[in-house]
Amino acid sequence: MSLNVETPIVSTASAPQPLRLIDDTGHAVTDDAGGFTLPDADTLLGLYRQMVVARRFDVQVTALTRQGRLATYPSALGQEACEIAAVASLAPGDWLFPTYRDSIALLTRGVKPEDILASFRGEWHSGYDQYEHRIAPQATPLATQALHAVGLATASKLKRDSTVALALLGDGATSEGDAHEAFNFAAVWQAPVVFVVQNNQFAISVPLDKQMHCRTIADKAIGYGMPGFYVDGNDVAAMYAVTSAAVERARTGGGPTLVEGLTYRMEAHTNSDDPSRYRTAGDVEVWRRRDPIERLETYLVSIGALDDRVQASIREEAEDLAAATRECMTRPVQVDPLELFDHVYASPRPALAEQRAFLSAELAEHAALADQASATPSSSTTPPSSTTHSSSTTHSSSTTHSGAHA
Amino acid sequence: MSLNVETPIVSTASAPQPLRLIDDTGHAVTDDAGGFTLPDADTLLGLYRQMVVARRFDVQVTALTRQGRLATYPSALGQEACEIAAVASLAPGDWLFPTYRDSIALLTRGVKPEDILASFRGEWHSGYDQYEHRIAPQATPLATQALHAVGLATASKLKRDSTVALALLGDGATSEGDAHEAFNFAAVWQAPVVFVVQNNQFAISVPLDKQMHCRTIADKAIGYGMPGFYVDGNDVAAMYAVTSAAVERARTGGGPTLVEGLTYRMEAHTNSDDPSRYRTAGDVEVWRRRDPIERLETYLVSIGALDDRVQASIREEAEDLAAATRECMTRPVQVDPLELFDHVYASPRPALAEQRAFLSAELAEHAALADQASATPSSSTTPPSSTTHSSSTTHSSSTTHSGAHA
Amino acid sequence: MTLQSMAPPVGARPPAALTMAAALNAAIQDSMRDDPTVVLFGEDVGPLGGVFRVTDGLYAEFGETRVSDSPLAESGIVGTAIGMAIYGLRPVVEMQFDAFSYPAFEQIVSHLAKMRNRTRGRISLPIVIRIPYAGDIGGVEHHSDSSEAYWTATPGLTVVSPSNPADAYSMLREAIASDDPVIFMEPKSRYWMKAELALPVQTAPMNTAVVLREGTDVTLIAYGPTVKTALATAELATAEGLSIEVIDLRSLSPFDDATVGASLRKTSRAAVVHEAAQFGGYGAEVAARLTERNFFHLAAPILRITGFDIPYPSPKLEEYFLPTPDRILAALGTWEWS
Amino acid sequence: MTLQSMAPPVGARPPAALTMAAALNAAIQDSMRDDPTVVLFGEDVGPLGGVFRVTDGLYAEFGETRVSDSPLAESGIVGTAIGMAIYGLRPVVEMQFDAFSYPAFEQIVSHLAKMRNRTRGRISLPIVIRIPYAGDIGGVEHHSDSSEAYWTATPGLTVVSPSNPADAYSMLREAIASDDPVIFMEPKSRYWMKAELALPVQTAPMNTAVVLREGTDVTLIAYGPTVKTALATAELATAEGLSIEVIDLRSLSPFDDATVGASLRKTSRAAVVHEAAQFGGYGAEVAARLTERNFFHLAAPILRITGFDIPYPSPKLEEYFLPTPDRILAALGTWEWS
Ligand SMILES: Cc1ncc(C[n+]2csc(CCOP(=O)(O)OP(=O)(O)O)c2C)c(N)n1
Ligand SMILES: Cc1ncc(C[n+]2csc(CCOP(=O)(O)OP(=O)(O)O)c2C)c(N)n1
Ligand SMILES: [Mg+2]
Ligand SMILES: [Mg+2]
Repeated sequence: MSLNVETPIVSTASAPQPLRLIDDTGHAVTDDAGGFTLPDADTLLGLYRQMVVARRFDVQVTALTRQGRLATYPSALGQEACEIAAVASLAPGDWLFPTYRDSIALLTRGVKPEDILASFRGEWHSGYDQYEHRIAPQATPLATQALHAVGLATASKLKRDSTVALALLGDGATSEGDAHEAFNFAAVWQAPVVFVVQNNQFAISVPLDKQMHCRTIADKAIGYGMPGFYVDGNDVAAMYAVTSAAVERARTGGGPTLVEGLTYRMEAHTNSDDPSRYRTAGDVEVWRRRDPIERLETYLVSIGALDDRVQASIREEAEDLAAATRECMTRPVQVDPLELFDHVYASPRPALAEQRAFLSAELAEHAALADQASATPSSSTTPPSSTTHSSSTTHSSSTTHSGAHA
Repeated sequence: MSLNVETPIVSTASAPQPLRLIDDTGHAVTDDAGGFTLPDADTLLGLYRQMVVARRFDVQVTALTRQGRLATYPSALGQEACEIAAVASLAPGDWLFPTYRDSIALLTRGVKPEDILASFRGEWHSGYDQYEHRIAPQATPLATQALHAVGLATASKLKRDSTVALALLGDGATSEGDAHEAFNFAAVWQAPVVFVVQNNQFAISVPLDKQMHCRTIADKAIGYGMPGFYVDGNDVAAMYAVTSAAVERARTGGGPTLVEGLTYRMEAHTNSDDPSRYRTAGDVEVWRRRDPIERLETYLVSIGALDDRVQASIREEAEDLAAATRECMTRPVQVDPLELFDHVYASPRPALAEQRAFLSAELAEHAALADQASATPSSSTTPPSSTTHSSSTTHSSSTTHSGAHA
Repeated sequence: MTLQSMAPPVGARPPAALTMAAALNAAIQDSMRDDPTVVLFGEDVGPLGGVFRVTDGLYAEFGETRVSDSPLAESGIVGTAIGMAIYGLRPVVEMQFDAFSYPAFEQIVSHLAKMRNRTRGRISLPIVIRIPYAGDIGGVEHHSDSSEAYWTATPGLTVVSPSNPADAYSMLREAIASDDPVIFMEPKSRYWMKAELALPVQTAPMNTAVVLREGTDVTLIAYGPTVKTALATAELATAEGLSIEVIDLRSLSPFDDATVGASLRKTSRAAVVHEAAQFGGYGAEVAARLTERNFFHLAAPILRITGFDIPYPSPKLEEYFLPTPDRILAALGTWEWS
Repeated sequence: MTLQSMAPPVGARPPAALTMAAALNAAIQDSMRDDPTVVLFGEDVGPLGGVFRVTDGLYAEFGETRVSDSPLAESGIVGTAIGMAIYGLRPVVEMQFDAFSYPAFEQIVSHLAKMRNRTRGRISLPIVIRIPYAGDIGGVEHHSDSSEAYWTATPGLTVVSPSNPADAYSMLREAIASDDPVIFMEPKSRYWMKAELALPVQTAPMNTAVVLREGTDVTLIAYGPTVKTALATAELATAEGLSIEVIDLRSLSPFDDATVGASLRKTSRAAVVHEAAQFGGYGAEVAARLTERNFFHLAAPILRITGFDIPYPSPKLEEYFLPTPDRILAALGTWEWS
């Protein structure tokens, strides 16, 4: 007997269609959508507004990065439906565990552009108040944040709170051991957590078929005994319906859920990536036609929920934000070198105090040398790096650094 | 809408019955067994012989460990069907990647008792020739060996060889990130590898329901897009049928398979464990009635394949092995302290040569001091640890160490 | 039992002979009684009470909510502990043996150590990772490693190791109360060492070294399992007319420069003893920083008496690997004594 | 293309200006042409050619069988490489940035480093793990770590780091040919450093240190990214009448005691420079062992000029963290010069 015979446990059916409420062409889906129904027009209009604003922000930041204003920026262009639906499904007290990719989720949750971008501009590793926004730092080590989300959700459950945690993950990140451990801990502990995997079909240059061999990422949920949903990630209506239900399920003691949003990364991985090495313009074009904003726009116009006046107001909001973002990213960066020592430990350490004093003295000496140098411009004994420093230094925010990757 | 509604992707059916060819009471299963058929009587008799011999060995080593002859020994009592079926399904050129639990698999593959037990007796970390037997060292860090198996299998595929790798894993080990990565790499690379998970329902003291929330471990295969089989791990016929088919499938380019054998760890985790803290005698008793050897015996007797003469010959083989094992475990351990430096690097290192010379001098000095001490027995300046040493030292093999765990 | 439940305050108990394992157990128990946000989880820490019984009885007292067996995955254990700490809990987790902390390395180094700095002090991670470490218990491979050099080389971590039951209790309580993540390294060969203790006992602050035995000729620096070895060495040395001052570091990171430096300036000679391999081991930092700061007080180079630069050996060979009093004395004998 | 395919032997090429990245690329290419058992895999090393383009063009030349993008999991990468090596291949794998080697820590420390010893020399693991390390490229968090102390503290590993294109080529070829597992640390800030090279070039053996610049007053010990800094310091120092001998360690484990010791005995003063934090950093081993072996030749304590004991900072702050020539000179100025 050969194992190629189907067994009851393994599903060998080809990948199902992703769950969808509004199709590529902007029409409401009429056939069965797994019991999910279209959100009301007001909700959809709100999501539309957020997506448009988020995209404008994303495009603006990419442009600023190309100008060298930021060290790096991983764009979410094309993934707005996943990002905005995930955030919209959360209550104010819930926690979000985002990655480097998810700046627009932060924006949508109310974090100020300069606070989001502080890390990408190189000011500090995380620039916003995590407790104010209930957003963990944007995680770079892949899949690690999923475990933090499970831990926080479990703490919420132990404390009998109603706080839910939502973790954002990429398709590539699901290959990491930490993703597995997070899914398993969540299921065993029945933690109130939702995992939203944005399957944008690439991990930098590596396409999905070199990442996994299963039909869908949602299929992975079976191995943990939790519900898994395979959703059109460019359909914000479907994403919102599924993630909201998952959040509600978590909140009411139903345990974790895995939601896969099938989408596409329209931009390069980051500014230092060159996608022409691993995909064609044609590949990208296919997905441009499945744009999450356009299809919702078509639908909203068709039902009369979106007119020129509303469009104009949204565009104005987006342009204002873009202008504000430009403005704050051209403002000089303020950093205090001595702050380097301030947050490493809660308990003071004598050795760190010594190092702080050392840097402080060095900065003072450089400042003095610089003064001297400007008095006697031909002085050649000034070490090369002793340009003007002070304990709170102003930089031009343009950077010539290269090779930075998220 | 609530997520409690069933979706097409998540199977919420209760756990299926494990695949079985001979039932608890020793009768051949007549209803559908997933297309698998009972191995012939000769094969079954061979497996029976190996199981009986392996059990005798296991019981003997446990007894020797209680007497302090070994530092530790993780018994596989009750798991003989999984262990022996896995080994029997391999061709001589195939590779086995075992754990600390799988000593009887090594025995069955022809490794000598003293070579298997060298590590548990504390002579060296691995005591057999891995290339001669095509058996990797028994892995202790959980699930790590599964990746080695995938790598070896992939190398075999790249070289267009027909070598298959089989990795043994515990139920607890499947929770580790490495298990996930191994399953995924194997599936993506379509490596000729078979994973046999011995679900003995405990990870030391932790029962299965605190380890995972899915129906079966075999269900996990779905998330990797590979076949998964849920098998009665105390039915050697079923285990052998499934693992043989999986090995054959791997060999002929069909990729990896996950086989779960549902079984029970009858003994303590190791000699230093105390199972009364986490399970009752009654729990164990239930599984004693499902003994893998007894049921096969009943079946073989019922079809006339096993009679007293054969039984006697098997018993004799088992007793001979037990006697030989006792004999070699009471023989003094031979260790050469200077060998400590010989295998750390392929390229010689001056600093290690210095350390080797240091130890050599120290041993010589201690030997000299000991001679002196026996000449002048009241000498109190001899350091406490300077007992007789020589570059090849003989120890009594009894050990008083405690707290050793595999 | 919920997290909010009130337990009787921890009171004084009559003196009793306690092993280090029992002292650690009492420290966790008292911390959990005093602070409802302390939770305990890991592999086999529940009904079994841990493979060394350090968590014995805690599951029975505090129940599943506060004491639980986790799935078998160390990165998962540390990663979820981080999430719990963000939400205000104080997790105490166990790595069953220190080689089994390695799967958690990324969570420890990239998150546990860096979260506070990353968030400009907003997120504290008051987590204790208990790691039974070092050898001399006849353990098979992977059961006798000494991993302290990995943690001490990681800014953001506090790394401590008690050498006796009193410190075990006091330091573990302080570690659990600390707002910094603490790698709490328990010398497994000393789990069965006993002392007469009246709990709750408070010894020197966790971040300080202590002079355990005064001496004038040599400062012998040890921590965890080698403290007993160092004391035995000092005892033996008296016969040879050598006066050894023994320092128990207790805190590996931070390093107590003041206490150790003062001793060194008095004796002008020092040696550090640990089980881990020498190359790149923690002793290198001890020797380097003491030399930097006290060079002109030194009569001889600071010596390192350590394991060899090889993987930890099998039980039958570990006696050749471990630093012994006579090996230490022999090393001290290589100095020119003028 | 199968593993057995024959490629033209590697011949001499005319001199050309090569970056370190290009030299590394050529080393892998030549090794793969010479030895059909060499295979390359990791994250994005295929069609993309690696995020630093070190593997550029190799996928096109050698095809999917020998060059492949793996699933995104570092433990998986190292673990499968181990299995391949057992079967006779010589895998070269990449960790995309060194903080992303941490998920592979257990496979590296518990298996890669120990397999040969465990099996009494029967199983060799001729694996090269390439790790782009250190900072100064404006990288965001986790992209500028220096993890060498973790690897050098691990017996069984060979740890090397080139500082220039010629060594990059020669040492990587030697690493791939080595029967020991090699952690090959590539200083990412030097990927774009150029040199005129006629390949194949063979420099000093991989396990040796070299004196890059002779001097009489101070031995300045550097490796990887700080070699350039040390050379710049020596240049600057001439103006101040200070003669600095610069040593490029090249091999971190093993440490070339002979070469470095000889220099130190000549100058009687030494300092070691690295980017990693000081506490528990690799410089501690350098200082400790040189002091042990050369104490009575020392006129002053060996200094460590390193990063601070903090996590690597953000781009806008890294200039304050990194050792600079003037910081090194200032440190040397703290010695009493008599
Ligand atoms: C542990 C780890 N390994 C490698 C990297 C480098 N890296 C950054 S992003 C990335 C690809 C991630 O792909 P995916 O998870 O699909 O997310 P996406 O970038 O597509 O949103 C890689 C390999 C990392 N950040 N962390
Ligand atoms: C990475 C790692 N973590 C922890 C341990 C300690 N440990 C040894 S065996 C064991 C339980 C393993 O359970 P399972 O995988 O079910 O195998 P079994 O012992 O039941 O055969 C544990 C926790 C280990 N060996 N490796
Ligand atoms: Mg992706
Ligand atoms: Mg088990």
